[in-house]
Amino acid sequence: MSRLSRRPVPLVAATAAVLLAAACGSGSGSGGSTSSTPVSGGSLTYAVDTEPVSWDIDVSQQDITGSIQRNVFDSLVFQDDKGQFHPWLASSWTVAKDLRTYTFHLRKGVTFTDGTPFNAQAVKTNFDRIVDPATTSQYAAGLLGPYSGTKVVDAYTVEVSFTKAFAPFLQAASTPYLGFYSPAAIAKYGSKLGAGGPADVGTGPFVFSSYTKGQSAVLTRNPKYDWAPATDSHQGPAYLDKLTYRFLSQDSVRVGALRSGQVQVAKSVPPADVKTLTPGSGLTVISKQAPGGVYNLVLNASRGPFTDQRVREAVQRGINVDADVKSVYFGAYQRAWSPLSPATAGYDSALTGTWPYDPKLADRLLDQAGWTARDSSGYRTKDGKRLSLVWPLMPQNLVSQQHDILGQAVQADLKKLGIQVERPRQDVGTFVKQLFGGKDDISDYSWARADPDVLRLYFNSAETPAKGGANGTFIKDADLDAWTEQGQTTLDPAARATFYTQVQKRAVDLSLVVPMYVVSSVYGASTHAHGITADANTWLEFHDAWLGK
Amino acid sequence: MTALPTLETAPQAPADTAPRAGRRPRARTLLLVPALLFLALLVVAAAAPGLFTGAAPNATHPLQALRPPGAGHWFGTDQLGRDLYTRVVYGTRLSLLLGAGSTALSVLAGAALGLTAGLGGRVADQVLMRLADVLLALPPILLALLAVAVLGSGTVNVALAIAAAFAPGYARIVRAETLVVRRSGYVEAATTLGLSRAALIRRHVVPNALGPLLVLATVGFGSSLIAASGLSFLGLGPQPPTAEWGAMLDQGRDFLQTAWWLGIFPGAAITLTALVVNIVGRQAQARFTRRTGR
Amino acid sequence: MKATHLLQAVARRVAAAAAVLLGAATVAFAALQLIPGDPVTTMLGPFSSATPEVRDRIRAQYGLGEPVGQQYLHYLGHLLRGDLGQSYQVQRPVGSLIGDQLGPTAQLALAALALALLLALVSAVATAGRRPVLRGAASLLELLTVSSPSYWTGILLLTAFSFHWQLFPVAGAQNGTSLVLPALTLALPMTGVLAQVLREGLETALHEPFAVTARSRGLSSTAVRLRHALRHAALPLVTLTGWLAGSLLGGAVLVETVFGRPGIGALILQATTNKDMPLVIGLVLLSALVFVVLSTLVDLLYLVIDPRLRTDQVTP
Amino acid sequence: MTPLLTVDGLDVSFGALRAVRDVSFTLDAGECLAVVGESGSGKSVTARALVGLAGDGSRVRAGTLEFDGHDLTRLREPQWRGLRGRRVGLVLQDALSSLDPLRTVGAEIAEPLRVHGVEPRSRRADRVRDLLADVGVPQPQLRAAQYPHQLSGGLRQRALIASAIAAGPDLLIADEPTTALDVSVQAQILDLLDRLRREGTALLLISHDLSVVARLADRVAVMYGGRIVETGPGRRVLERPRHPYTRALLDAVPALHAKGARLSAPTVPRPHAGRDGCPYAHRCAAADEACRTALPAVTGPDAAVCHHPLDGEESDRTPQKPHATARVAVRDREPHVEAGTGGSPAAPPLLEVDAVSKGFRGPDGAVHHAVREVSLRLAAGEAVGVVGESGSGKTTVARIALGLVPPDAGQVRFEGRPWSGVPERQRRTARPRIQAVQQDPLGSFDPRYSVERVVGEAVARAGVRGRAERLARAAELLDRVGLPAAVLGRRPGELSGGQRQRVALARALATSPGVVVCDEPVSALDVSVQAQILDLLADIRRDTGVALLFISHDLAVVRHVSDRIAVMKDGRVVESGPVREVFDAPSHAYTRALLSAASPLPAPPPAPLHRTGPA
Repeated sequence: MSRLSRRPVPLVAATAAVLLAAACGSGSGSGGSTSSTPVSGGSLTYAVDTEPVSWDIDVSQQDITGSIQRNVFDSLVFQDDKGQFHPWLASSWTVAKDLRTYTFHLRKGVTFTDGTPFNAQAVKTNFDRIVDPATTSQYAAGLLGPYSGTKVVDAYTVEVSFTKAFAPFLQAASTPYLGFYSPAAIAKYGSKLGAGGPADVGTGPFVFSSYTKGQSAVLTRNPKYDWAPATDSHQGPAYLDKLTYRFLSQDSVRVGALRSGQVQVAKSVPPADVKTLTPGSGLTVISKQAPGGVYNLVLNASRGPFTDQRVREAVQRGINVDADVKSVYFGAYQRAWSPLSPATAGYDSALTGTWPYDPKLADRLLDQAGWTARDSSGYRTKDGKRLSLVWPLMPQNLVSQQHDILGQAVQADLKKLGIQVERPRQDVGTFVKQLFGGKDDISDYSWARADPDVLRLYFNSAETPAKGGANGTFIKDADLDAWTEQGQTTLDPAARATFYTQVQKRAVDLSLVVPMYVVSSVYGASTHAHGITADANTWLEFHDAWLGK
Repeated sequence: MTALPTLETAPQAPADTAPRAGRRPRARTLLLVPALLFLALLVVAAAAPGLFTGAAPNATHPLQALRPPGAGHWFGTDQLGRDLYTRVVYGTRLSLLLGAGSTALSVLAGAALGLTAGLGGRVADQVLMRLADVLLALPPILLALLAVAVLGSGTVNVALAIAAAFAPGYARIVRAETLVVRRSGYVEAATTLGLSRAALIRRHVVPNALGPLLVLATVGFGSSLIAASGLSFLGLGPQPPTAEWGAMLDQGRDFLQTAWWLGIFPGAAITLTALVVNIVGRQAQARFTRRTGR
Repeated sequence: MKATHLLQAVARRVAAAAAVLLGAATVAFAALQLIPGDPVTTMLGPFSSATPEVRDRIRAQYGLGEPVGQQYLHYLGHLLRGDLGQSYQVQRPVGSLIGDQLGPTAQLALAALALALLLALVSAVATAGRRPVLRGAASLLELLTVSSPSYWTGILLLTAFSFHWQLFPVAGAQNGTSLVLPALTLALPMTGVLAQVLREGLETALHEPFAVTARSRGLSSTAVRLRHALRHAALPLVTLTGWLAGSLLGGAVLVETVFGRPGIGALILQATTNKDMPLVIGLVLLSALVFVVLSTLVDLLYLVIDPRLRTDQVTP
Repeated sequence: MTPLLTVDGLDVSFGALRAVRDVSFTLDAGECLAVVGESGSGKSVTARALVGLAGDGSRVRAGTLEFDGHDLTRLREPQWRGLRGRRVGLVLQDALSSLDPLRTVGAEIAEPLRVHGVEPRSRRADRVRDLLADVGVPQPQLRAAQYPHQLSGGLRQRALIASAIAAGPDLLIADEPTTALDVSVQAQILDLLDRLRREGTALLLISHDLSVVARLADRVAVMYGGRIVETGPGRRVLERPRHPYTRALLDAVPALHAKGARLSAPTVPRPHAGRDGCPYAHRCAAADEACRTALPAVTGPDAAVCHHPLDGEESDRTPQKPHATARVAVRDREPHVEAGTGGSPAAPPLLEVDAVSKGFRGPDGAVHHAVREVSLRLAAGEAVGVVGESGSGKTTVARIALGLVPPDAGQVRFEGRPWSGVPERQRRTARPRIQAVQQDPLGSFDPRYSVERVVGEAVARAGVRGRAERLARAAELLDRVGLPAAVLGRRPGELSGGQRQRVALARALATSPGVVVCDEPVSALDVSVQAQILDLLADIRRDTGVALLFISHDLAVVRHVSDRIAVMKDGRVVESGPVREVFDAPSHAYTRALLSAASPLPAPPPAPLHRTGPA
């Protein structure tokens, strides 16, 4: 069941951006109205849909771990949702020309909640722990990339070095996965940090007070907190006394809890419920588009009928994306025109409206491609072979219910054109084998990343799924390869925008993808909860949150 | 899922009074005819759903999405504007097939294993029954989930999984029944007539040992149906957009507060079907008990 | 029963329990071997970019390269030491994973069991041997509960009592009130079966000569039910309850899903859908253990209830 | 003096079924009234109606139903409860199921004391002990703490009586108190009841066996079809029955008749009577139109409700003269039944059972020796009876003889060839020549089979080919056992007990066997049906010359059928010989005890017996 175990899956879930960030982005979070003056105190309960497997930020690769621990752990720098970096635990920094050394000047007077000071040694202890193989880091070590070491220059100055140029480091340093444990806690608890609870000592606005497995995690205010990023709307300690996370995996249950007032905020509100969350009901919606790749149907151009571009185009034009997305998601998600999210730099808004639903065109294209005959079930055939496409369902624990239903809408659209879509259920092993081997005709995924470089993963011929990429099109196109590689080599935003705009256009023109909708994080909140905003990762921030009457 | 144990033991009238007729509550008998009629209707719907609805089960009409029940759409429409009544009708086939198929499979397997254990030697008996012990120690749904893990999901595999989960229970019953029959007076009487062992087994042991099983299977059908829909409900069933009640219920679950009909009707279909099957099964059991005096 | 007989009986019981557990472990291990695909791929998930070296290291770490026989022996060896191994998916010891989830499920199962017994008792005692209309109505109601899939009952209850009337909290395992609806959902189908067996048992007992004898001593009809018939009806009930209690673990899979509760049921579903075999084996063993414990309890209860089983000698 | 109990015009119906119709009688303190009738006659319903427990769905009406001045028809449930146990005690048959098996004997006996508050809690244990001692249970302290299954049948029945009389009732209703008991124990229980009566308790005794209760009862009421058809003093009814039914009932008792005499009247189907007619009319030879339309008025306390009473006619009971000759003294060691008197002396024995023994392992691991060194011989055309109480090993002997159970020691020969110790394959061809009739015929029929298939299977075994031929032969066999061919299409479950036994007999005869082993073939039947079956067996023996091995616990039945007899006790044959010799001059103490206990005549209490082992 999809909603039971939402494991982190980079392809479908929103993970932190790892590459260079550039400006841009749209759709900022709309918290509850902030018309009145914030008041301190109160307890807020937030229902999330997943529960961390490990709470250790140095170990876990999970979205949920980062998003909760964000409240407990601060980072060196802060990235706003336009992709710009601001001082946080580091009051300033310099980057060497060769992008191999980063020097941070740390803020003074910051203390961990166990009373020990935050200093250069703490940074070194934490980073060194991450790269230690004994830590078995699943994600943070990757964020440190070609890390070679940290040098304590003085008590409040550190130098982080890499064996080769490592541009993404600032962005990485802004994530909670490179946040800081109290060295005393690391010494004392070590591998037990993953169990959560008071052992997890950080510098953040909240203290991790308790954790009940399967039920809830309770954070309480850090009264000494006085080092929030300047972009926050207030300095000093958080307003809330207590912040409780409850783990409610069932959509209906989570929304029900929100509606009945058991929780004040709920993550991942199902689209069907979005329109019912009205201020009249005392509830509101916080929605934020995720950067990166939108939810695309990826057409495998290397195999079967899809080797013929006319068939791909017929599919692209024969799916009523507008109507399907609207009816499945009730307007909660915006339909997509480009494989790239509008919240990403380099998004090509010119693609909007360029490939509208046109079943007549699709029919003509299929006729031209030679799929003219029909069999008894009404499907097109050529040389006695039915026009049939395989689009496996992801293993049920990875697929979301709505994708399943959206898929049924697509099936119905294509059936009208005489195309059969088969959706076998596969176990993980078979699924992976088929996907890696390019044996599927259609695959479907989004890929969250705050950088247009994500397009390289989608369309560069080297980035096959078997190699950790996302190129399910299996296309080998010289232009796409060249542009996606050139985009990596420059930091000039204008130049990058040119490359990536070309990529988007070409991908759509070659009908390699059918962009469906822009992935958004949708939260429901009580109108009494104020000051809640979504950050660049689309995670909710609670430092500024307060409860009104 | 709960398999119904044999519940029918005719209450005994005080010795000598003998007014047994009329002791049985009439409610069940009263319900038998409607239950049979409904069952017949279900079978017809499974065989020829087109008789009950003119619409196509998978035709989407995005403009008519989530219409509440009313004229035109008796059970309302789903997210994609598909007519729910049509989907429930078309779902009959697969839901019944899943229930009937898995019951048939489990009964066949159970009968084969039970007879082998009951008629084979000590070794066969010991090996099979210890295995049955182990399998019976696990909840059927766990066995079914395990079987799905091994076999993969999908319609046929779900049926196999349910069959695997219920077969040990049937095997046990058949084996016990076989032993009872082997020691029965009529087998002894047939032995006394000098019938060969093969004839004894063929004519008396097998039919009598399997008799109660067939009746139990009627009731077991209800359990299989519920269990199979349960696996569909958990997302392990047939591939979309196939209409199947459990899968439809699963989809409807997200709309409890916005479109209640999506959850109500498929669930009601499962319940009602299980109910009529159980009513018929109980009657069959009661009749069987009365007829054979067991 | 003589002491030696008692010892023998205990020894037999322990041996049988061990056999069932060993069998369960073996069945689970066999299932593990039958799972298609590379366990390492299963372990890492479809989107892992792990290199072949990493995969080999993992394979070695779990001993997956060894011959099957050797793996089996190792596996049994670990089991004997109480080591259930590490979950593939979560990378935590299976024992602690299960231990963490046992509490909520035990709560749910016990509450459901108690509720089911109570409801069944009330229904059966009140209607056994009464007017056919009453009896038929109760019987139909029970048949209905038996025929309602728990995943549907749960949804209905949730919609009515939590969403609509807001009488009970929607979710979680926070406190007593949040237990009511899931426990009721799990209890209802059981109630139907139990009440039917109990009623049949009561009616059988009430028509036994000893019940007539008891009435002839001046006992009221209710007193006969409670003092005499109930104990007789309890015998089949105990067996059935034991069996149903074992299947509660299975029922929890669906109920915990519907109500979004944590617990063993949710774990079973996760483990099987993720093919997290060490965890699956752990859960299989847990189920078998529960079964063994329950059947022992049932046998003991039988001894307590039925003196005929305690002694089999006529002492002239 | 007003009687303790007055019943006038009692009617009990279950829906449309009128179980008891217009029953009237009175009972005084210290008096014993026996109500006698076969199953379905309404006697038990009558008894239970007197304590307000006629059963679910019953409707009780009566002109007068008065107990010690209380109008029972007006009692409400709480008042009934005050009466039950306190003023009226009820004893049912089969104490094993009439005492709650899950409670101690003491708790059961104490229950009326507790319910009626007769004794304070502290003194109940003492009282229970006294009661047990009073009804003749040794070691009362120990027994009170035991459970019913730990007691022998006789002790159980005593305990049940103790619980019924615990609160000192004035009236004791005993419904078939001795039916499930062995004859010797039966006598003791009757004596206990007799003593209670003499001590002043009114006794209403319900029984199907006229001969058993007649010796105890001051008066007898014979019931048939829900009506009392005759009442009168016990001895008078026994010796000069006035109602044809009573007469038939007495005629059917084998013990009262010469060996070989016909026990049943010829069965000529007659039309059933109307609603108000005589219920016995369809079985009565004297019935005419008057009988079918209305019953005569009841003429008094000693009368038959009959248009054609058999006034003053003696029952054709022939007194038995003792024979002191030719008896075979039997030592325990080598009890042989000599070949003999019934069959041709020269004929080689068909079936020889030679010193067979058989033991079974009990659940506790101990071996129970069911049969020890038993030898029997059966010649062609001969009938040998094996008699003994339950548990004496008779059935095991029958099964060994049938080749169904291999003996541990000794051997069996059939038709001169080894029958035991050979593979089943070798026995198979001879099996059709030795057939069986079981006590429970229903259990011996495949529940899926119709009568046609049941008999047809045996007919096919006899080599009859072709469906039509088999059908014809089956019909012929049914005719032979007195069943119409219409029965062929029915299932055994739909037949009455007597009809089932006839079908079993037809099947046994289908293969024209030389030997039929009958294991308690009539013990589950009402006495009049039993009579018919015994007559039928006699006819068949005469017509076909088949040899019978006849096993029964009922001495009279065995005597009636057999040429020679073997008495079994604890797995051994303790005495054997020609039937007349054994009966007239029993040599073994056990045989004598059996004989005296089974005596149908009012007789002095028998000498105390040693217990004969677990029932």
